[in-house]
Amino acid sequence: MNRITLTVNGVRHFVDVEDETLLLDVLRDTAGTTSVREGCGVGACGACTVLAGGTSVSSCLALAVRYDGAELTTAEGLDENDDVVSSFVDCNAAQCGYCIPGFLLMSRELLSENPHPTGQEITDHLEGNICRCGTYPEIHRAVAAAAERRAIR
Amino acid sequence: MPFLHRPTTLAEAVDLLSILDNAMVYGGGTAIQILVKQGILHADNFVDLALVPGLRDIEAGPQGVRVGPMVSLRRMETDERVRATVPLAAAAYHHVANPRVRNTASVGGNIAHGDYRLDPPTALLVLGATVEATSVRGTREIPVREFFTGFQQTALEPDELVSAIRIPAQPAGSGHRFEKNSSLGENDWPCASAAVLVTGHEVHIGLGAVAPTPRHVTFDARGLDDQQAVDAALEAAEPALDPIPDVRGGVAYKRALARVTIEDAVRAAWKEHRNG
Amino acid sequence: MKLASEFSVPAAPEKVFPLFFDPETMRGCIPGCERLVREDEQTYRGTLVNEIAHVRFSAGFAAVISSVTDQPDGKAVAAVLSGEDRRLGSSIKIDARLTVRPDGEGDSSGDSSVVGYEMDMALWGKLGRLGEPIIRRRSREVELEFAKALAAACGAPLDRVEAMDSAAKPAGGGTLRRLAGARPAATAPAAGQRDPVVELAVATQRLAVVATAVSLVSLLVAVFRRGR
Amino acid sequence: MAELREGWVGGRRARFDTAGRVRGLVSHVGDQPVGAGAHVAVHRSTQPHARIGAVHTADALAMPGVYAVVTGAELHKQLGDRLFTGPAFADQPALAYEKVRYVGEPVAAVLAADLATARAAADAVYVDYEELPPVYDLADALTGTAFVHEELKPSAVFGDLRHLHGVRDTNVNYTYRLRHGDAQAARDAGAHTVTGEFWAPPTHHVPIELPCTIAWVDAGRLEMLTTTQTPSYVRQTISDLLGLPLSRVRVTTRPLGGSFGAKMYDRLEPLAAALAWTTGRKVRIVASREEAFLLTTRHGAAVTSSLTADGEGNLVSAIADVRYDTGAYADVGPRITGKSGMVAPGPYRIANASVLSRCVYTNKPSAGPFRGFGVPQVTWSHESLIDELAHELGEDPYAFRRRHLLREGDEAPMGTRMHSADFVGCLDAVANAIDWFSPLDRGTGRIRRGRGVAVGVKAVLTPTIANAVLQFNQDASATLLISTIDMGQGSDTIMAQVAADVLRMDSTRIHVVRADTDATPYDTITAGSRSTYHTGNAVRRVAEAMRDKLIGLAADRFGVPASDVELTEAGLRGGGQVVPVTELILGHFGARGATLTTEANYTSKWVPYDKETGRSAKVTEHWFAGAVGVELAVDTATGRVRIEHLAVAGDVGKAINPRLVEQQLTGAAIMGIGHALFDQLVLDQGQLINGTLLDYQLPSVRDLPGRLTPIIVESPHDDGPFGAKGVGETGILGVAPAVANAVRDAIGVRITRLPLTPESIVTALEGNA
Repeated sequence: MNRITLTVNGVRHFVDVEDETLLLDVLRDTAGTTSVREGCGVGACGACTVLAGGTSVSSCLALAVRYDGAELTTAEGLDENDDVVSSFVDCNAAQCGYCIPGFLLMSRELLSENPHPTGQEITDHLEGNICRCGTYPEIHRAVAAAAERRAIR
Repeated sequence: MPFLHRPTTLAEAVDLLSILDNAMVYGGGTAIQILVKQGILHADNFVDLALVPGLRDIEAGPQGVRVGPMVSLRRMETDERVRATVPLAAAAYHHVANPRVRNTASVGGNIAHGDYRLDPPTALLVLGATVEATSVRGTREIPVREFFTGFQQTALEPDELVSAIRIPAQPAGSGHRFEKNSSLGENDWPCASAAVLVTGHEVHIGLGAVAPTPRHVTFDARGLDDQQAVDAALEAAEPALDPIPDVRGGVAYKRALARVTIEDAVRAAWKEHRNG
Repeated sequence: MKLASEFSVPAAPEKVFPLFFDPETMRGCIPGCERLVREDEQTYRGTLVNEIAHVRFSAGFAAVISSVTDQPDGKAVAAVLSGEDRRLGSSIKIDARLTVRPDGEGDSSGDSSVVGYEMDMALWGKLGRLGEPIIRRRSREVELEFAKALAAACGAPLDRVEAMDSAAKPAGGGTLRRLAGARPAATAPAAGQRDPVVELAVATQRLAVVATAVSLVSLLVAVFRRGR
Repeated sequence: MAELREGWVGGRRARFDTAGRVRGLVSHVGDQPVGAGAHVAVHRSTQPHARIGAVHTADALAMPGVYAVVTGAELHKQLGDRLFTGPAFADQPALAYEKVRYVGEPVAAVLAADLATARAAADAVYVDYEELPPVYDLADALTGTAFVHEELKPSAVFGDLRHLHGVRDTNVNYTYRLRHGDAQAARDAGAHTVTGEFWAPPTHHVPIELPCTIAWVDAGRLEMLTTTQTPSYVRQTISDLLGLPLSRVRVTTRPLGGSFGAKMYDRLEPLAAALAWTTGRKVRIVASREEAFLLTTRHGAAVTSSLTADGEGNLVSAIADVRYDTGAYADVGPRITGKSGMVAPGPYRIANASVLSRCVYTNKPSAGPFRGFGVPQVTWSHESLIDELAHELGEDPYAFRRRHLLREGDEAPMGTRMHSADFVGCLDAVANAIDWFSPLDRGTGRIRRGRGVAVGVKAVLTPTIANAVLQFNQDASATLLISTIDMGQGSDTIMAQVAADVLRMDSTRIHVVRADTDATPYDTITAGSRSTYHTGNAVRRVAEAMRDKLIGLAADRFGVPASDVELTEAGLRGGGQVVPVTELILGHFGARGATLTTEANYTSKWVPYDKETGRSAKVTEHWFAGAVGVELAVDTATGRVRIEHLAVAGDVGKAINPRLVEQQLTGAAIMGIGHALFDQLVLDQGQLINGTLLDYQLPSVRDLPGRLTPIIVESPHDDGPFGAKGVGETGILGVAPAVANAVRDAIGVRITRLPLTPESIVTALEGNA
């Protein structure tokens, strides 16, 4: 058993975890951030995406002990007025919505690295996330719209 | 899951590898976690390199880059020095899986996996990279061209870990191209990939997914025009094509796709070399 | 999954056949075969154990002969093999057909046989989910191991056994004639042509190749040991 | 005012709680804690067809944290043959009993303190099997002598299956026959016949939310929270399984993270209920992704068919032999076989038609409902055939279709008339969108371009039942109780729009209660695109009843006849007076927070198929009509298809919310692109070999067409709520054939097996060369 500290959306959690405990389970069961979801268990769908220090991670493949001391952001941690969140909402970029928190965080990561992505760059960055409802056109538009909003500010 | 050891020095890490039963190096952990979940990985011990200092360093100079094993694939595609010194490698790393996997997966783990479908080995073969393998017995250098010994088998001994990869700088004026073709979804594993480097006198080709191991072929390009270069490339590559049939395609299709991939990559690299 | 191939053994069929009477020889030829006994006329049981890269794989298996056929140029036998690895939650079942005939081409001295096999292999459970590419790839390596062991058991000179290895290098063609993907031909049991001695011999041989296929399973487990 | 109208019928208001969905704040079944409950893992069969011998559970039971290991035999001892459930046949046991019928079938269930322990213990169970001959495919099943089930066991629900009871020595569990005229004679006499052997492989829904069921016993009642599209059905099944009155079973739900047919009928629920009931423990079962692949699939289907024209190009004969591979358990396969078999000739005026449609057992994971309910598989056949016939006659494939499409009032081959099914409008719309008649740069080198269209027809599930209860609150908000499940399609939103339109109120003030069989009324299922029409009608009626009630109260208050009172945005108006709704109800009850309640029902009726001809004067309540147009490029070297423009049109009668309708059309089209190009379950001798998302192919953002154009066609239905019909499936019907027709146009090769992988295209080109 290992005692680790995780800062999730600004709140510090002190958690006892086994070696094999996955970050996904800590986020859901201890931090209560249930926007982080298991969809495939093999890092292929992106529903379990979390930002660790701003970098996207598949929490279903990540050992929690390795994130001791990390600053984690989940979709719950983003403000409703955040440019990316509001662009997703305005572009109607959610149907069932189950996968959308993952897309949201990938989009955040992209725009923080590349404030003016091309359409191809948006596609490249979202390639590893699956939306089975087929909301890709709206999501794509939302990321472009968020970039524009940020540029205006 | 096996017992997780978290050494804080390289010496401690190789000590652990030498004394533990059924030990496996835990790098980025992406491939390992998948196998753990599938219930078919039966290592008893993991030696996690995350806490060992210095393994995330990228050193760059005019001769090339030296990359620590825990450098993420993502950094290989985004690091300006890597992009400037070995752009073909940066291009190949860029094509692995998706950004999230590339954030986590490590350069050392990627090559040690030895999988025939991975993208980076194609570029490393072409560029003549060297793997530094470290154990309690010391450090030895393994040319990447001698590293892949069989289907998911490498020249690493069980007690060795990849302590660095050295990639010589791409020659000035060379042309390069990484091409990847999937056969099902666009974002699927490659069905054929090719990294090509065209220098003043020779062409190097690294091939992924077209044989049980990543393959390297080269030929003398002096005096050839672009079509002759393509023909020579296909002729040189022919003996290396030994695809494994699976749901992504039969042998005949995979060979055909490999040839198209090689041709496209050689043409593009050739053009860049000529224009460069 | 269908697997088919044939390989040459540097010994005449008359020399190869008697070896199949000897379970001890077969046990030595089949990669990972620890036990091999004949239970009755049609049924054989064995155990495959493999320790490669620290992984210990253990599967009990049974083989049941379904037909033996004399053909103009050799012998053919069909058998069904099934095995199970409980720890890995996996079962295997193979419908297989094996042929042995004199090698008409190549060796001018005539002391050469061609062993051919066609297998329809079902792999169920955890290992079955892994898909076929790994098994297909492994089948070549296991086949080579078996062929070399068989050649050695035939008393082939060491240099010829080693030569098989180099000849079998990828894309080499030569000794290993890969016919992966070929469909097995129908085998009609030929009544009245049965020769108990030959039957046993060929059956055991059949068993050997079938068992070779089972040992693929152990080898592919080993594959994952090396994954990083 | 304009904002108010955005929330009424025809308005484009956003879904409920889009902001919450985006940030992941909508909670799902898997998010609910189970406290001290048991986590369940399942030990699965490693044989495709075998008799179960001993089930060895001692090792598993000895593991710390394991509470119990339960086998099918133990459940059967307690529940008897009630253990077998299913929507059409009572053939599927919650845990295998006596026999296993597919690789991966649940054989034993482990209850443990945590999921990891449960899974480890499930691995430690082992089973002795006596192998039985397996039935791997349709050919084995139809010609062989091995049978998946000893005898057919139709469920008690359907009278039309009763004659199948106890039938033995067959793998065909249901046969539908359509005979209209003499199709064979017409074919023999016809001038031009095209034929084909078509194959659409099994596929999987892969909703990203994994199936999860939590069940517990509360005061002698079985309660559950589950991921299902069919809470009313599940309640009935659990009631039958446990022998309890319906009042002692409660099924509750949360919004689904996608489903597409995957989470309906008997999935995890019978096992969860049986375990909770027999052990007394609260149990939670969640399927891993690999397990979810085994719970249900889309039917692989083979269609052998022909289409014949006479010398003038009139369609004179359509013949189809359709075989649906339903796997080890029938599930709803027999219904699919009938409903989809009857439209196998396509939406055309055809003088003679003959269809044989069969539902066939094999030793594979069971197949059930999937967006389109078996129709995409027959659309694949009829839209390829008519395209090929047009080519054969030298006619334009668009114009040839258009000439023969069924029009309003036409009787289709199966005997039912067309109404609110504007095939021509849909076809014209997609043809215009992709500039069908403009010159196309076909390419000369490696890249070749082509265009294709396809039309789809589907009948809505009939007969079905919908109920609605409305509570109008004194503060002029409302609570709508229906059992429709919102799984992304936006039903909660559009049902509120229907009610708000009738009640002239703000739709965001209407709360739609999540299905809970203790509270929300019976509704057949949320599936088959039926909810907008059926539940929408119930909602419209319940709102109208409420409007009448409010008008009645106002009439009393004003002292005028009800006919003189009108409900408006401002309140009730009549006799020169206006009273706000809030004041009216306050005045009526003399209490703040009081509620008025109304209820309503909508039930659709049908005329059963004629036993001899398979025809019916009213086989369905209404039709879905859709069309797809595609322009694409084929890389003839790699075989890869790039869709440059895909237009998808659907006749929805009337779009309650055009924004959501467009999203349903594009979402279905994207799913259809996967089916057209790469999406399939690969089984090798009964073993699924691509059952992880590392191998199974789903469309990603990279697979999007260059342009994707959804088009709403509105041909109002006389009986639909405001003329509306559903749309969830319309967009998917024609995608695969439209792509194949465009590939045919581009490279001159007709491919009849899905998916159109690059390998299949390269191989076909080589075969053609």
